[in-house]
Amino acid sequence: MSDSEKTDDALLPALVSSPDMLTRLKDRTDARIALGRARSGLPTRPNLKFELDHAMARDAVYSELDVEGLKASFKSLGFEPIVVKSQTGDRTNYLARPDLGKLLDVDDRHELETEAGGELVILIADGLSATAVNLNAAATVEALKTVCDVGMSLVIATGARVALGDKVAVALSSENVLVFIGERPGLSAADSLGAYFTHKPREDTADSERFCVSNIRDGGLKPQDAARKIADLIRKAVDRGYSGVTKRDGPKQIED
Amino acid sequence: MSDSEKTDDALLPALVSSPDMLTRLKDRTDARIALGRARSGLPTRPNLKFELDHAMARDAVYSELDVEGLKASFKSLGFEPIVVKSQTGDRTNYLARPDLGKLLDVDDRHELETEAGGELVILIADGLSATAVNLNAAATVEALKTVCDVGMSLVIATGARVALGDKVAVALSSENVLVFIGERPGLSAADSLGAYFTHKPREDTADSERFCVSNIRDGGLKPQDAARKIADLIRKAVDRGYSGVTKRDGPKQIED
Amino acid sequence: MALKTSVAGQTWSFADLRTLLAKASPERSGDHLAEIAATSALERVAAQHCLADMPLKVFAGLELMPEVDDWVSDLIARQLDEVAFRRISSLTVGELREHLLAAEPEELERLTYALTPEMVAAVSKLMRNQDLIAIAARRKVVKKFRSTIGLPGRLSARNQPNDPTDDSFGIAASLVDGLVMGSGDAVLGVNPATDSVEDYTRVCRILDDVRSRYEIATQTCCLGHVTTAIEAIEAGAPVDLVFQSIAGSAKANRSFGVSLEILHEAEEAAKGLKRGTIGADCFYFETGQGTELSAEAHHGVDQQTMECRTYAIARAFDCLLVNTVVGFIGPEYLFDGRQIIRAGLEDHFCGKLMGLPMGVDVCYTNHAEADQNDMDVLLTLLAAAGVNFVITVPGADDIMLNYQSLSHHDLAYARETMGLKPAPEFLDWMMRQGMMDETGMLTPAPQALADAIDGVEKLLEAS
Amino acid sequence: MALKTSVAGQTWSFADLRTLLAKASPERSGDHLAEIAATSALERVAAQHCLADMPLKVFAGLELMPEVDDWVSDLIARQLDEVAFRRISSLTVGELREHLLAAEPEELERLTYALTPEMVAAVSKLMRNQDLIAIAARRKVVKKFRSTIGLPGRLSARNQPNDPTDDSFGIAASLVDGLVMGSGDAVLGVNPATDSVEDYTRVCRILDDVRSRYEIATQTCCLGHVTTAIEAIEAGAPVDLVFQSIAGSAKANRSFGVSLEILHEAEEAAKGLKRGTIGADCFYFETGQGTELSAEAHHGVDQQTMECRTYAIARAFDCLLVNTVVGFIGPEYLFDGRQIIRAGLEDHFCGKLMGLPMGVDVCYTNHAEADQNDMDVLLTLLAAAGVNFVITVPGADDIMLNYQSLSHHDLAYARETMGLKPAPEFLDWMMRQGMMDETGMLTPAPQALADAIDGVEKLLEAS
Ligand code: B12
Ligand code: B12
Repeated sequence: MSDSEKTDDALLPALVSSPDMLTRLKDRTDARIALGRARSGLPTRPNLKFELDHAMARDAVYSELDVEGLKASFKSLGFEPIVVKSQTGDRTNYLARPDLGKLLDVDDRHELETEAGGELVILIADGLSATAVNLNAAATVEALKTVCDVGMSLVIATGARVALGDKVAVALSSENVLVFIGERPGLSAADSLGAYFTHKPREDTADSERFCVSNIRDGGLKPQDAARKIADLIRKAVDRGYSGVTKRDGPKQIED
Repeated sequence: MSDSEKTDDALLPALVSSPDMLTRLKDRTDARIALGRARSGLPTRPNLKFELDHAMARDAVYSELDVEGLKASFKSLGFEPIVVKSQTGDRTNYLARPDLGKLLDVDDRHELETEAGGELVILIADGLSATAVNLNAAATVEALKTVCDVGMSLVIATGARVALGDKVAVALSSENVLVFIGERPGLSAADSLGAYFTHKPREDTADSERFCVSNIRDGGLKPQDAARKIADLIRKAVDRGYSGVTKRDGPKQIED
Repeated sequence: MALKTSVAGQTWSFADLRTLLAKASPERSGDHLAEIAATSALERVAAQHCLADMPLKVFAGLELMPEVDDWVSDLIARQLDEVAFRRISSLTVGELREHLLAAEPEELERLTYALTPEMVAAVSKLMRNQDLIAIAARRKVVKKFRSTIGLPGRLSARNQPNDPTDDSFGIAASLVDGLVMGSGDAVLGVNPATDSVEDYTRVCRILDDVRSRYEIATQTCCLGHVTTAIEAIEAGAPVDLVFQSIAGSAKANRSFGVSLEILHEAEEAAKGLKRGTIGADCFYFETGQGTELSAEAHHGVDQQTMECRTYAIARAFDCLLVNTVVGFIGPEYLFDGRQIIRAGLEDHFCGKLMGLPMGVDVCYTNHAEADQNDMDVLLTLLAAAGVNFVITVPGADDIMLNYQSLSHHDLAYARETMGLKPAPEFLDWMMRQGMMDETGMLTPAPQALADAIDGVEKLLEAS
Repeated sequence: MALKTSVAGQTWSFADLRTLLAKASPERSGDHLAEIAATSALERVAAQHCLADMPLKVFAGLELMPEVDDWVSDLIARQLDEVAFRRISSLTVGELREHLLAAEPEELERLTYALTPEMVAAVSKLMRNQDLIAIAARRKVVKKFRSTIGLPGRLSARNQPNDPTDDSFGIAASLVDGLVMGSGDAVLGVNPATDSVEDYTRVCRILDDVRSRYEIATQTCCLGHVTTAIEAIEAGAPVDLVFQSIAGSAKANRSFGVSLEILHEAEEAAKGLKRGTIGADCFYFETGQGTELSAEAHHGVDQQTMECRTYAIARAFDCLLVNTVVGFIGPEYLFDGRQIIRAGLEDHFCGKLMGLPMGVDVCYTNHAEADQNDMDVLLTLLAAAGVNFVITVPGADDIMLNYQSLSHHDLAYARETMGLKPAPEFLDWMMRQGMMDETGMLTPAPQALADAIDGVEKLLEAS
């Protein structure tokens, strides 16, 4: 080295970048592709990005349902939302006790029993990401109204698991329940909404007796597209007389 | 196999036992020697024994000083014990905050400042195993009285670390402090007492300025033997004018 | 049969065997949720003492949950090889642990059907993590379809190019990202976001097109429901492996929409296609502690014992891959990194002992107390234990299932640091592409594949 | 130098470099105790971002604690090799991480004195556990006295036959128990319960008698205070290795009764005895995160950075062994198994990078939230990372120091499962005794040694 300040270039970080084609495809997927590598290690930048996203996703788990905002939105869509809660209490207990997240608060249940749910009950539930619900629930329900013309009523629930929908529907004596629920927040998307439809729900409906449409959000399945899928599934279930894969589940196939 | 109920002996657990000589020595040490092995694994029985001892050692960490019992014992040895506490509060906080375990409760300090400690202050401190203190402190102090005839006063402290002794001695304006403290409980012995002697203690005495005699208990260094050692160290310190390895620590050797 | 023991000066008794098994389990949140866990360290140790002294005979022909009529229990009873069992019938559970620690690989293999799921669960509860690793490392299970999975010195991976809308480009891009890093020798497998036969078939085609166009020595799989797979096969979809999630009780399987008949139907359908070149192991199962409790179908049995019962179903089929998705569901079953690590080692050990080609999805969710460091730990331990395969996704982020699995980088790390190679057929392929050297190290210039993968774009545009 | 960064839409600033280093540290209880830890995950990530962008130049000639006059700092400044540093001086800390990940062993070795402790600490804070393992595995440090420690494919151990009263029989019995299991190739080393020159000398003699009588290819050490060692050497004790605990600041070392001069004096004294046969590396150091804070001598620096500063002292000497006693002190510095595992991997990595023959005492105390499973995990990870040696005691129970270290069984587990052998000279000895085969596996009949060890009893009775 002549210039003592000069760095030997061969010693600079030996990063291996991903093939060009992958780099080009980067725009077309949210997946963390084409990160390059330092031998087999993840380069520093994407590694730090991951840590940051993880810190934020963990915050999303503790996000809260904007009950007032949601009520207002749904009122403007023509609903008279009822607000209920599960038996979990606080967020930490919600995470630890999924069993309680499937049970209606006793007072709320009594209240519901005095109401009528109509043909289809829609349950708006925080689940594992209230953010997902705050952002996507109203848009999806709005879109659904345009492609599905059955009588709907709407309930908002906190501390909820999917199976809370069954209890709500039973209390409201409704034959169909559609649960919109915040899916667990991912590293890249904390706003993903799940929809679970159950025909003839019982207190002990199995998950195999439901339909599911998931990943509803702008970067995933768009609310409009989701609404169309859901409407198709509702029709299918009502036509066949059951939702889910229950047909395969009848006494003939399952010995137990 | 002719008898279908008979087990092929070659298939019984292939335990490898330790050499005879080790098995013979087993009585002469508390160490877990001659456990045998299953290939390289620990046989089931000693493995379970370990788990059990671990569960019990963890309980010992949370054992409490029998203050009343100790007071009575020391009174019968002719002391008028004063009881003080550190600034740690409960046991969990004691474990997390050794800094506070080295500080005297403010009221207790004021109280001590009104007393005189005499030539040697003995501090009886729970440390990490109150059990050790409950079992061995009185016997050791009793033995010490027979081999060391200086004027002694005695303080009992809860939530204490070794360095609390310095604060106690300073408050009592004493030139010598001897701390008996529960050593952390081991798997085999939860009753091991440590003794730390400091000549001319200051608020910021370094550990290199103390003497230590450890493992005082029946299965370790017997209280009588410990008392003799301690008495020797006290004499040595007073003769030399310092305790610990401080000589090597003077300005000549240490640059800092 | 007295379920009693005297430990630390107290007498401890346990109502029945499932209670004892639950109390003897290393701590995990799911057993607390089910209210069957030991309530103190001392009670757990006491239960382990009691369990260690139980003769294995008690477990042969055992009715763990006598009050329910359960086809998984029936299957377990049918699977026991009485002759093989006789050889070890005089042992206690504690002695079985020692026997397994000392056993050579051949003996471990001989024991496969001498052991019931409950025996395996019981002995695992007395095992240290190191026991789980050491014994599993000696129990090799090798299976074949187009590549050979499970050979000594190898570590394979499922390349999992999931996409939130099953977008063809998204899947292809993610797939190639993993191939460049050496992931995919176990399977190229997509979880479809939707569950229609059409989407299922489309996903199968994308995967099969890429695989056959570039002659990749591996197999593909769309992880839809098994009933969808059957319909798709009838309709002509190119299905290599059929997939299903399974669980340890009849009730839990019903909540998954699964019966033994449907599984057999699916296996036959897949075998009928004769797509395997070097083998016909064509089932891919997924399992994981907690699913039974989640479906309220655990019948008071602890989640780890339930998991072992699940393996009885898997070993009734010719499976290439059995994957325990260990940290997938959430903290209500496995609270933190430590519990996930323990469960991952248990599942791998128990599955291997029962003769299954075990892989582990080393993973966690954002609501659990875990992070990448915990996954590094579990991955490294499993590599030491000789796991057949792991799951990898771009940057460890599954953008559809919303959880963190391993990254393709993690796979490369484990292979290099532990000196492990991909499946031999896949390694050959990687070397032909100039993407790996013969030791399984990635070459510095994956650009070598750029031309070829450029074609993927065209391929997709054409389809 | 602005210590600022913008992350997640917020601006984060840090008072000075030691604050930044502390905030960027993976979580541990000691930094919370010192009130210097990050208070949220987000703050930690922000600090890591900021640290990643720091040019290495900032660290060269750095005054980390400008307000104190500290001989450790002076030593660090003297050690920096300016020429070697120039080659990497344009890198940031984040780029250094990538450079280390990609570097071949030769390059890692070249960097030894280009890196200061603070640079090493900084880069380790950006490392995943897997990075710490992968890079350490490529950084071999080989040292010699009577055996060769640190060769690839080897795992050595200190046989630690401590006794609560330094009883000669107790020490000998414990010693032999470990030898039969293959422990002792790193050193036969006793922590004396007492600290008198007489006891020190007696312990040295027991160890040396057994070693020389049976011609064991290893070295011995009595771990008394270094000043005691000097006196004992003068008085003619058979001292192979001199020992001392050291720490990362002048004040902490003073509380240990240690200065640089005393250490040099001890090294010279030991070297003067010329007892090494194949090498003269004769110092044995122990370290461990938290000692500085415990002596109130951390000067606001986080405990992991302080630990790296300690390594600067160690590398000023010809040491055979440097041992981080990682979980030794208690939960106030490393709260649970997870923090102990992380710290163990960090210390091993940082020490190796600085050119030290690192071993780890894989251990915990009964007041910490840890158990044997955590130790199995750390041991296995360290074996993968190529640790030079570990510490083993009978049944994992140190009956004098009152903590749990590894058992001799654990060593045998790790060697067998990871395919590692003892130091070559010691392996030869074990084979000659019929206690090991050439792969390093224990033979089924250690009784072979029974005759020989019978002699130990006589030996002791005679002495
Ligand atoms: C967690 C999860 C599971 C867990 C559920 C256990 C639990 N306690 O959470 C397990 C591992 C058991 C599981 C199993 C299956 N799952 Co799943 N699962 C998910 C996941 C990742 C998150 C769900 C979530 O966040 N729910 C929100 C929380 C708040 O609700 P919860 O009340 O706590 O949990 C309930 C629901 O998650 C429900 N559930 C979970 N999966 C499925 C699948 C179907 C078809 C239904 C109706 C309900 C259902 O079961 C839980 C307990 O009641 C989603 C992906 C996503 N991004 O959402 C896939 C997802 C919902 N699952 C899917 C599938 C296909 C399955 C399986 C059918 C796979 C198989 N071939 O066997 C099985 C069987 C499901 C069943 N019938 O029970 C698909 C559904 C596709 C579709 N549109 O129909 C999804 C979208 C992922 C995918 N593409 O593979 N799953
Ligand atoms: C923990 C421990 C340490 C820790 C202390 C840090 C801490 N925060 O706890 C560390 C690793 C730093 C340490 C270092 C050393 N220790 Co030490 N240590 C112990 C141990 C295992 C437990 C002590 C205990 O339970 N204390 C009770 C609690 C409640 O007290 P504490 O206030 O929380 O802790 C204080 C004391 O432990 C004290 N301390 C710890 N070691 C020593 C050693 C001496 C000589 C003195 C005076 C004080 C002292 O320092 C702590 C902080 O103020 C004992 C073994 C035993 N069975 O007791 C050996 C022991 C006390 N240590 C011993 C020795 C020799 C040393 C060293 C001198 C080793 C060396 N050659 O460098 C160094 C330096 C000590 C010093 N001058 O500071 C010997 C003492 C022998 C003797 N009779 O003089 C013992 C008995 C073990 C042994 N045989 O090796 N030690």
